[in-house]
Amino acid sequence: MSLASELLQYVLSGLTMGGIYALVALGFVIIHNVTGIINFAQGEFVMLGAMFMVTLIGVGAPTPLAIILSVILVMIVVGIIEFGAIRSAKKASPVTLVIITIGLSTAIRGIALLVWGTNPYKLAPFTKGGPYHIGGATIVPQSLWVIGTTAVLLALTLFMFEYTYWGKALRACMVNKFAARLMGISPSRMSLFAFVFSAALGALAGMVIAPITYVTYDMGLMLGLKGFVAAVLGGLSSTPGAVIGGLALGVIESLGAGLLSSGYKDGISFIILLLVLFLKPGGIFGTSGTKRV
Amino acid sequence: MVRFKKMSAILVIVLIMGLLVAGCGGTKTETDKTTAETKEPYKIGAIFDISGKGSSLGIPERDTVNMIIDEVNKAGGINGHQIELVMLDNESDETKSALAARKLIEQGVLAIIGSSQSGTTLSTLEAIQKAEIPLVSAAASIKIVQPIADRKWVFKTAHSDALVTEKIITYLKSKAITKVAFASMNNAYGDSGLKEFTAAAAKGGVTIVAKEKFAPEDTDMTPQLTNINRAKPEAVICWAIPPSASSFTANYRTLDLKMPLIHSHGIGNKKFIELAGDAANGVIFPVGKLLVAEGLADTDPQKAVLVDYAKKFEAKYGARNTFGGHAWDALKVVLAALEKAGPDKVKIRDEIEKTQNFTGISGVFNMSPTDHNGLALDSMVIVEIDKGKWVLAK
Amino acid sequence: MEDLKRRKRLRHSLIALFTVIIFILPFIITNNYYRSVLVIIGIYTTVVVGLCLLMGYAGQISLGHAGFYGLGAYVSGVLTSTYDVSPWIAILLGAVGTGLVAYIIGIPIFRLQGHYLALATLGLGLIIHVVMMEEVDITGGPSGLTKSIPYLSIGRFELNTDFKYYFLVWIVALAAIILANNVVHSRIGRALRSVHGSEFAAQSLGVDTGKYKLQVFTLSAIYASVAGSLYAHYITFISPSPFGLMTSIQFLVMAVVGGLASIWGPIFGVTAITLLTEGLKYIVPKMIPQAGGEYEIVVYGVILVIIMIFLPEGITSGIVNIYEGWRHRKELADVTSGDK
Amino acid sequence: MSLLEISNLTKSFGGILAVNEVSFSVNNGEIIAVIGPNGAGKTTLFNLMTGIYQPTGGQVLFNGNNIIGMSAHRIAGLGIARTFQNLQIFNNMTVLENVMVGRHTKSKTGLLGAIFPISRVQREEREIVEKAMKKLTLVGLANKAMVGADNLPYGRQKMLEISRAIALEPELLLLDEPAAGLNSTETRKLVKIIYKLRDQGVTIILVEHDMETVMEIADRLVVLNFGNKLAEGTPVEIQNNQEVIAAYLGEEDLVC
Repeated sequence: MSLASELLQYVLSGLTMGGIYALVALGFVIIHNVTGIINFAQGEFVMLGAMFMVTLIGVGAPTPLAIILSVILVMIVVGIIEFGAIRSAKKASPVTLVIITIGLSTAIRGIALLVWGTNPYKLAPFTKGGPYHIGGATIVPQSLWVIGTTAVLLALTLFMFEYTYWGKALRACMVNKFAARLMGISPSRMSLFAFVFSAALGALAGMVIAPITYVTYDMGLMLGLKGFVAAVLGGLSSTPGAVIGGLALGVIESLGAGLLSSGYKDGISFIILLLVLFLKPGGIFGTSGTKRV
Repeated sequence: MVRFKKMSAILVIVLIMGLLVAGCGGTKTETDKTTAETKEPYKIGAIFDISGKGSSLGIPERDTVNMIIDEVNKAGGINGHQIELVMLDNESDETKSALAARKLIEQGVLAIIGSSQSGTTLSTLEAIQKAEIPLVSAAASIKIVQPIADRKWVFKTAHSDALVTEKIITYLKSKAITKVAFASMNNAYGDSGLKEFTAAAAKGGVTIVAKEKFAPEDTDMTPQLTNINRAKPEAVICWAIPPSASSFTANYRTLDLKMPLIHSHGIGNKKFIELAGDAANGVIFPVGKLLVAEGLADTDPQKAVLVDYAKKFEAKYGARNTFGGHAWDALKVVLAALEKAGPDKVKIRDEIEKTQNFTGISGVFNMSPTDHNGLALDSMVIVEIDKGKWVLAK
Repeated sequence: MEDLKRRKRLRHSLIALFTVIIFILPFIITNNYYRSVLVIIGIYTTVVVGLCLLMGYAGQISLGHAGFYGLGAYVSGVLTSTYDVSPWIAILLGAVGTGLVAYIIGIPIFRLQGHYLALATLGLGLIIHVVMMEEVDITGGPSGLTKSIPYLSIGRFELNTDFKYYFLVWIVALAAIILANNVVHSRIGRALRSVHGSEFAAQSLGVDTGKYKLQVFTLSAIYASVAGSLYAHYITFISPSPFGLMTSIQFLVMAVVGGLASIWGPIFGVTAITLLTEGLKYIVPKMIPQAGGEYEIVVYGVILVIIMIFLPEGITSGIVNIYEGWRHRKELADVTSGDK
Repeated sequence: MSLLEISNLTKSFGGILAVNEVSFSVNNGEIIAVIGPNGAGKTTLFNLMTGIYQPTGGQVLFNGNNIIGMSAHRIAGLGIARTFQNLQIFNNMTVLENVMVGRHTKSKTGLLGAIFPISRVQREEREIVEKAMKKLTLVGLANKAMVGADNLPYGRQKMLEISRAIALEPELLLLDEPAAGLNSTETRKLVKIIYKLRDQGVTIILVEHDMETVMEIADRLVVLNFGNKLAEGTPVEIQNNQEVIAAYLGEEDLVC
């Protein structure tokens, strides 16, 4: 393999993982924008989506049905959680809410452990067919599914924010909660909507990545962390930022592992992250507003 | 004034908490004194990594131990004494493991088996050595039983990585392979393999042309494999457990690398094959004989024991794996010593050290004052995965 | 100011009383397991006191304190086991070294705000962890230190039992609490609290917020480092795994559950969380036989959520609020009526 | 030489000029009032002078030193104190503690001293309490010293902010609408305090809407309108300035 094709290989690998980080980051951003909460349970939504999918396929459901059902199931679970836990703590400080989401994530993980055990599960790729070779690099079809799904979901999210009533209401909530309430938009309904929407994004991310990564009860931990990093890297309030943050993180990790040191891979991506933050304290897409006294 | 009330409220709570802790201590010792009708039961402790990262080891170990204890007690116990098992989950956490050991010691167990992983075992040793209580670990690292001077009370039943690497080097030599790449999972397991293999390779005349690592939670090892491919090794050795070992293998096949792929004994469970699917075919790895028990020659001294354990375990808990076997060995060694020595910790330890020709799952154990593991090279076999099945490699 | 003096006296006598309780406790509790739980609580308390100072008074979240905790443990562990340095000097070197790292890294980090700062501390902790994993020649890599770490000793007196170690750990923890208490009730503590009240007003009164935040960050890192050293000499074996992100999160949870606004919060938070995890191990198998750690994790998570929903400011203020609910109302009435 | 010299001070927010080329100077011991309709840029002016905003252009000389580019806490250290239009009380502290923070620049205990309070530190602490109590006595809040600041009624919170600011013993005190929300008794009290401070040698700039009070106490007035300086002069001069009257009438129209 020539250096060029090796580089291409690193980038392609990075984009696949980056696509998943991006989807998780998108969930972080939507919830944060609407409710101000950093939802550390976001990774668990991904795990739940993948687990439901594995279970449904296991009992013989056809793939499209399994996808739809899993998304709906995760949305219902998250809806209940939002209603039960987040809403009753709305007035708590941000740190307290963070701890609540940590507690929720622990509980969800524990329940997953009870239901599905510690063993990893496997899911067949969506489409059959051998790996493709592009310029000396190799890519499996499922990676294309991941990248494609990321693109479609980003487009869908942007479309929703731009053109639908719910999307506009969400955006109104992001800009000014008080004014939104005056306009008859209920922030608590929006919070529910944000959580459920993020749950759907997370669930889809889990399903599309399952054939590549296997599904374990604790996969949400790592994905949640990486998604959080990607979200902050992208500015924490920008939807395209989250996606670019996720893709960038994936590619940096892959290049770090390939070109520098696979052991220091995570260290390298965090050093780059810190440098980005020091140079642009508001993230790549962040805006620093002027405070008013 | 407000603050005064605040402070006194806090103080009251502190007092209550203190009393609560003290109270727990009190009631605890009372319940310990439950007397058996006939003979007082022998109390044995176990610590396994039942939840957390090490759970794929800890769960079969727990199941195996429960199974044996049931069996032994139904058969009348040891010397007429029932066995009372106190099993604790250390959640794969070193600090909690250290606490668990102290808890067992306080409950007056005669011996302890566990933990499942090297780190969670090593963190208990301080308390074990001090309390002078025999411990038989199910974990791999050679550090658990060495330096022997500091490990008087500590034994282990899993194959040491040194033994496994030696087996691999012997295999490589038989195939005339001298240039290998080594990829390891970046945790204690992979690290120990890396260190031992580096040492063994230097001795055995094998050059390592590439060393790569991946995190246990990594799912894409393509970058590492790309680097390995560039170094053009004659074989690739991967030191990891599933799922990352499976991901590695799947990526390996996707990139269409042609060299033989050799894994470690960490893939000694069915899950590896399930996850890697077709990619697993052709993978070679050294492991205890349990996986290929039925295929062994009838003259093999272990065959009967292995087949029996495999049958019973699979009837109750699903596919066999070597980790349960480590717990089987640890518990059986302790029970055998207990039978000879009676409820005396010093004598139990001495008996464990004297274990000779003990036919276990991981091999035939011959312990000595300088060897607290007691396994020889012939306790392992090289296994190949063929059409999703384990077979003895030719 | 008589009132002020009385309060100070009260504060001091409370600390004195608490000290007495702490020193009596190991004589009442003869079970070594409970003593060892108390030792761990003492070690964690030291870390969390620093973290509370940082979060409650400087208003800065940290997701990287396990890194500092680990730095202390590793400096102590490596220097004493590999280089035969005196343990006490090693603890000191660990504290100074960790303080320096925190200070130098803190300069750019504290230019960040809110979630960005949280992420930066998370990254810092993670980088420290990666170094522990990768610098195999020094740290022994993921399998941990090769040689065992010696016990601490005072002259010939070796601190080799839970009972003896208990006193060392709690003397350090009490010192940590008292010194933190000093800081809270000093010019610096006031300045930090004022930043909490109104950052603009604080600045307009000459409070250099960045400087004090950085100083408290450094102090809290030193606390964590000392606690880490104590951990290393207690367990006598260390590997990177207890110093990862999960531990940082655990410290954070302890701090918030205990309550950030009081110097007593850490003791409550650490005790509650430690007793919860250890207690669940005892209770859950009694209620559900054959249950493993799975149930404990679920219950732990649920209880955590419930505590935070019902006591959003932590156990300490929760208790205090309930206790003096009526008093507060009365006081308020006094103030407003006195004004008319 | 004048104590404060502002020249061509400009601040724009995203293209909108909040303060445009404003220049004036303040002499030692003067009371200056800055007036103007809502949104004229008065508070922005204060924020520029105290380092909370960085200006787009111009300079501010305090005792001959350019303080532009300095951080807010350094400017405070030079001797400029202020109050806020929207109260910025430390609600998490007692009344006394609020004022004690005001002594920050006049004390020097560092982190080490805070950790280990040797006698010098304790002495300083006592001194801080004494001085803070004196300032509280000045505004009549001494008997509320131990009360949580958030429990004070609005008028008293305003007094608290003033006493906190003067605890800094500033050369220059900036008061942002000190009389807003006060009843007439309280306003009389405020005027007395301001005179007392002036007698102690403090130079005062205040932003105020209460024209009666302004005209009574100010030596000179600066009038701002849409970020521009409209006029400057004694109360009598301003009262007769046609432009000023027009600006104010315009605003009245808008309000109605």
